[in-house]
Amino acid sequence: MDDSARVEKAAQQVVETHDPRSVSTREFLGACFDAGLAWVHFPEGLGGLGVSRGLQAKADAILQGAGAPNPFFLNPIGHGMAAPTVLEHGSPELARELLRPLATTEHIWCQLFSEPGAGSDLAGLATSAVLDGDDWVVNGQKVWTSLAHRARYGLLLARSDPDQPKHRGLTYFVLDMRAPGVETRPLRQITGQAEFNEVYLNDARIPDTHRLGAVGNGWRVAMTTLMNERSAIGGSSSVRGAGAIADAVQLWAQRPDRRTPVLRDKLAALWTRAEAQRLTDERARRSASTGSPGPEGSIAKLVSAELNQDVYEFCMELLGPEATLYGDYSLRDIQRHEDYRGPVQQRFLRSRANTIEGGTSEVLRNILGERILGLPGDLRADAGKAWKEIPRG
Amino acid sequence: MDDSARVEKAAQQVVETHDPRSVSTREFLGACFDAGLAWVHFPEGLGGLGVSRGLQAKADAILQGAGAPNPFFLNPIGHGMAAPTVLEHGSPELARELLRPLATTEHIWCQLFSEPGAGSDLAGLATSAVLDGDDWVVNGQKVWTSLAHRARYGLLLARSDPDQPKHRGLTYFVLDMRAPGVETRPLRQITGQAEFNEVYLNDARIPDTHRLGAVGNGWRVAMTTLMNERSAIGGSSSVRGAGAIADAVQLWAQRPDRRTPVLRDKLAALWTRAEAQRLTDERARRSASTGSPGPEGSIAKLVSAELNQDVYEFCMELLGPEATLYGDYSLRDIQRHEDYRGPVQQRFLRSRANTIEGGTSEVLRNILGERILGLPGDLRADAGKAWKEIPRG
Amino acid sequence: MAETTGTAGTEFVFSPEQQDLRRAVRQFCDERVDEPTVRRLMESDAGYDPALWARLGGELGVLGLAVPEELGGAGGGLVDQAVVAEEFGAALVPGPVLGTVALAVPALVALGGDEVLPSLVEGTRTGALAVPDHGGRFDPALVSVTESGGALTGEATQVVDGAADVLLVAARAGRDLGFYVVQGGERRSLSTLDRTRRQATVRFSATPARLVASGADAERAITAALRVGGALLAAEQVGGAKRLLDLTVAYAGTRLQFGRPIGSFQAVKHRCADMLVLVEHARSTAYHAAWALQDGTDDPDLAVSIAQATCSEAYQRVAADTVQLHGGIGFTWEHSAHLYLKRAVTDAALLGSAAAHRERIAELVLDTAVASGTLVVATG
Amino acid sequence: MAETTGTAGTEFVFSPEQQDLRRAVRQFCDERVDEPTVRRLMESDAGYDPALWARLGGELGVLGLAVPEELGGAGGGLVDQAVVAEEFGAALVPGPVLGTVALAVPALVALGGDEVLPSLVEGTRTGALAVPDHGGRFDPALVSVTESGGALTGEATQVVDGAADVLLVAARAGRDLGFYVVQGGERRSLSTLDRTRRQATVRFSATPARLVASGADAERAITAALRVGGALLAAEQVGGAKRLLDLTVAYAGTRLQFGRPIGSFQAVKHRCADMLVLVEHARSTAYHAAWALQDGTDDPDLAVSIAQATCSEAYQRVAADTVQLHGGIGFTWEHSAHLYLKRAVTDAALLGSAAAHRERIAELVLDTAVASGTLVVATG
Repeated sequence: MDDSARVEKAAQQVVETHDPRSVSTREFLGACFDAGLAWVHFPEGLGGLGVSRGLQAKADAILQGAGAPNPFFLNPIGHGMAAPTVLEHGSPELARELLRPLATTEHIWCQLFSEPGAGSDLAGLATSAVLDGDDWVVNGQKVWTSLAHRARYGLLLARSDPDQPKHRGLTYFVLDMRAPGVETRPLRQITGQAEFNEVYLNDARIPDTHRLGAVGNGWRVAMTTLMNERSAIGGSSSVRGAGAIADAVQLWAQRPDRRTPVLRDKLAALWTRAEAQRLTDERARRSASTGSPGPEGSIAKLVSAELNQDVYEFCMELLGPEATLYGDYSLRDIQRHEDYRGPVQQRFLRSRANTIEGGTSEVLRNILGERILGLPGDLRADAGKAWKEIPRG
Repeated sequence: MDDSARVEKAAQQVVETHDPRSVSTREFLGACFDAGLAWVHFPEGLGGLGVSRGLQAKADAILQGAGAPNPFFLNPIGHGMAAPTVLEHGSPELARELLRPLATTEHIWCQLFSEPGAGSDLAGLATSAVLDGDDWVVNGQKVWTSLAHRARYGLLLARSDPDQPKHRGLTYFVLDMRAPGVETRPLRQITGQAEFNEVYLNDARIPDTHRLGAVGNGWRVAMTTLMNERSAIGGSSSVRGAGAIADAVQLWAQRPDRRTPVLRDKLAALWTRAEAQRLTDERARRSASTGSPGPEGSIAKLVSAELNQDVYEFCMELLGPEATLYGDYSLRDIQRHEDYRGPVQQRFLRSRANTIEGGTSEVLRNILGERILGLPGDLRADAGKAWKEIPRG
Repeated sequence: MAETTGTAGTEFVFSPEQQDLRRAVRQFCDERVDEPTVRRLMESDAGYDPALWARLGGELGVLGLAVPEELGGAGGGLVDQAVVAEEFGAALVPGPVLGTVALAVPALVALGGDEVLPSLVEGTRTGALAVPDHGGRFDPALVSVTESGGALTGEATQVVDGAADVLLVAARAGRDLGFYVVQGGERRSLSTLDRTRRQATVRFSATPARLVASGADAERAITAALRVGGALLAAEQVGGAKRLLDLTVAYAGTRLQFGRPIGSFQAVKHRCADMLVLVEHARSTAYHAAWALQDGTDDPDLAVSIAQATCSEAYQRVAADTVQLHGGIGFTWEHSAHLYLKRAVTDAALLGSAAAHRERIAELVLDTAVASGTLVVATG
Repeated sequence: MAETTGTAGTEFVFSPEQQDLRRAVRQFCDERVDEPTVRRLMESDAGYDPALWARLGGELGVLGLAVPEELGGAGGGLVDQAVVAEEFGAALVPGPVLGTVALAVPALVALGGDEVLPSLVEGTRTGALAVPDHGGRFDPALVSVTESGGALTGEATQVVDGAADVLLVAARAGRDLGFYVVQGGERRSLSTLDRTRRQATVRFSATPARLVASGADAERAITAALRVGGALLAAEQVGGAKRLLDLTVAYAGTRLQFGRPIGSFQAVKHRCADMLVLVEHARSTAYHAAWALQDGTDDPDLAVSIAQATCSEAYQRVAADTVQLHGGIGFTWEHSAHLYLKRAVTDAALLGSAAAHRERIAELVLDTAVASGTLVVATG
């Protein structure tokens, strides 16, 4: 039996024995994990079957065709970023301990990378980790932490050696978000909502067994996380006209009174750009699956962020004076998924963050220029300096 | 008699005694020079009356109202840039020798600054000047030299000391374009025309008396030239709807068959931007004349260059398939003024240089950011280094 | 509005009196309308502080600068009022700036005065204009409120500062247009994107009204008000955009990443340069409109449309760029950026979008352009 | 065109045969159509080298890759031909690429073949399509040439490659539309912006013509040809844009100013990044169109319009940026940049502008969109 048939058979067995429409999400996802369908390319016993990553789509099609929930939506950071990082850099014991409850969504995960003083310059972060016996003692402040208030574990990047150049003094940990000294506060954003959090770390202790990778090797571990983040964006489902552009087309359909030839041309241009990007994503996936990954994947984040903003600016222009109204600015936690993006005006405000979160457009253009086109790097003020000697502020 | 009345009276006398419609251009402009009306703010005897620069407009109105030619068009580099530089940095004898034939257009002038290896980085230029007795011996290659083939004199910036940091090893000369070792070749541009030249300098000799400013002080002298260049651009006449945008509006009027609502909105946006810039120029002039120069002047070059390109891109789009035709690519010298800008397609091609010549848009944005907004400079690879140690290519 | 303060004045050259006025307003705003105050008022029911408003009208006397003295104003020019609008825009002064100062007062001035005008100028009462516009221009066909027996019936939607004491209402009396002063009506306040600029929907049910003009007189006054409103709104947009530019430049000069100020990166520096161009263009067009309306030196519709088309786009772009260049912090509720972003979006949608004003410019400039036939197209 | 070369093929995945094809064409162009050759031919009367053209058709066999074998072609798919069009675009191969390969040959294939087809495929004769289009679509109302007694009369303007041996002409026979093969006609060659892509105006005066289709059949063949032409033109645009990106990146990485490569400045680097995005979008849409026409996997009109709207803008932008980032040298006749700039402008204006294709997209996507009513607008 070839790998494809193995995956297919496993998926069919799961849905036969665990009807996703009747068993609980956790039970169903546990069965998927045990059948090696959480991440088919993971080793057997750790949620996978040791087969090609490309076969995941086959499994997902069968599972979701039978009504299964998408685990990526339920535990995005855990499923998309923490799992591959734990697998690659954690001990086998740690992977065995953490992956199953992650896969079942019993444990939600969050990511503790950004700091008030370390945004684009992530490697300049200041949160300190000092070894004390078998524990690391952590102090600092993290920010832009989605799901921190619901998470059981956090992926933490901290500075273990301030005397090293900035990339070399970092160590990577799995932080128990319920540990003493971990305090989470909602961070209100311009929409009025609090989608993100600040996390304050005051002498929080992490057992050394929860370290991922070697001491001082945190940057390399973080790259695993970030590359999986980027591929998660580039790897999103690809239906023509879906996403933000669908909102604009729908609003266009709803508001014949507001249409003008100029707005019509503008919307057609936006739609075309969205389609060009969708096709580029599709092309990236196709060439990746045949083993020759092209530059297309890294473009997705840059384009989709700027396109989202342009789309919602268009919507606001289409709305005219109605764009000046708003629903409710009262601070709310975002719980119900259907409420998440809110009315058009809220989506417009939310889109302003798209070109900042997950890498600013400025940083992404540097990445495209340097890593894809091979252009020379910026002159650096911090090259080779010990982290503690680099000016910050 | 106040200064204004003095200027008015002098101008009226000139047009009474030298009817510009009957005497030769040289004779008329000579009379203007002698009457102190070439540059009213220059000293008496050197083409001026020693009065406020703002009064030039009054003189020009009377002279040109009587049919006088605009000397700036006839000898742009001489009149707008060489004259103030010679006055400020040359010896009185040199000024007396050079200014009158410059003013009469007997001597056309050109500017020898840019080199193939020194474009945006003008101060990095490599043309060498070595003192040999009372002469300087000059070797190198200059480029983008308008009017070199017709010019009697050139403003030359050359490197007299390669051991100094790049800004400090430059010296500034007046070069006799007919001297042995000065060879001018036309430089064909993408329009097919040769508006510019390359100038090759092979052991060309310049008497030390034709040096402007001290040895090693050439950069400061060049700043006088360049600031006068910029103010010549910013100080152009300001009539609503004039300039490139007039071409677009005229084409719009000529081609009702090609109009669409989308192009209509685009043209209205271009017209509005042109008008906003015209008003900004106007505002700069007004505040300059009251002694509080604002940031508005330096914006003109950046905006008008990009606007020109957008305007001619619009024209090409408006033309549709006709845009793919062209008149005549045969290499021609540009002589007749009326032919200079050619048909729309030629103007489109010519406009591509607008964002390069006289400072690229990239350099201009740096200038706006640093010199007007006070943002910090780029990190520099060449700071403090001897010129000869700076990598070039 | 032909009279001017001090020097008769070259366009774009502020008189010493105007410079003093700017300093006085700026100082007042710095001291009395700082950001904590703005945030407190923005969360309040009324959205502004009536006592503070009365000080602006009384003590400072800046709510009716272009109102002739005989009508209870300062007897200055529109440029004076534009200077104040710019400073109010920079500080995001909460209160009926647009409804009262930029629309109701100019409308009453255009009518030659009214008994309520002095109180609006003094800031003891507030006013708003309940008139439907189409892209910033009055369109009588859109008037749906009707008059009968000295009372109005119908609904005016999204009236800026519609909770005001005094409403100036366009209504239809049979086939005639009437312009009315109304104090009643049911006001339903709306939750606005910009909480420092309120709106209300007003419902009239046989609400008593006082006729102040009809027919062409009414239309003329409304048109004049919308023009002045457009010019003052443009000045406000300049004030907001300039404040954001200053904020962003200051941040870019001090925020360090990669061991250097982010403003030393060309990606940041060049975006700031583009913001500067936007602000300078906005300033030129806004003050040109104010000067042109004051001195009658340009087609008033064209001058206002140039200003509105330019300033609406500039302020929105600058506000968006401000959020971007501040990074994450610029996306937080605590940072100032969003207050201005919301004002920018609101201002752009009020009194005609940039696109609507470009259409007006096209009518005035392109539809009258005649082919002079000298531009050559190569034909191969 | 339902047959494909080698592997039935996932969209966007080139078969080994297609990769070989690309290498072979690129090598031929490098060796035989280098820039000095292009410049020499561009200055020549004919604008191309018939012997070289015959080698492309004969030895290399790349002028009729999507022509079924029984009609004298290679029996491949349109994607094969698109690969060749991309390489031709990268090298600016002079000759009737657009007229013959992208338009005339597909028209004859759509007709089920013709006696002149093999010679066009072999490169021993050249062809062109003398059919008026409106924004890239055939519009029978624009046909002005008339047929009478087996001969044509009238004028076809700006025919791309209009000096070709064989013209395929749309003409009106009474009230019917006819599609004709013509070898005569007076050809007036035009001075084109892009001297590597020639045009001519063709005048017929009772010129003998052979009818190959009429009515709906004629219209169908012409429409098919314009679609294929649009897809192949898009592939050509990709080739040119990609070549310019490579050129610019190489220059930015080696040209030193201020003691460092200009590509280390963000202003340059970020513009290169934007060029990359344009090129990648162009590539995706162009090959999607080719694959969709080949395999029938998408609405052909929509796929072609997406490609043309994207590629026309991308190539023009990339060409303009190439001049800019090269600075003065990029503005000289000696540098390659202008050759591509002129091709980019020309390609954008032929077979429908980007705006015309966006209008087509709007018809296909927006006019059919139905309000599903779930998107909420806050109403305050």
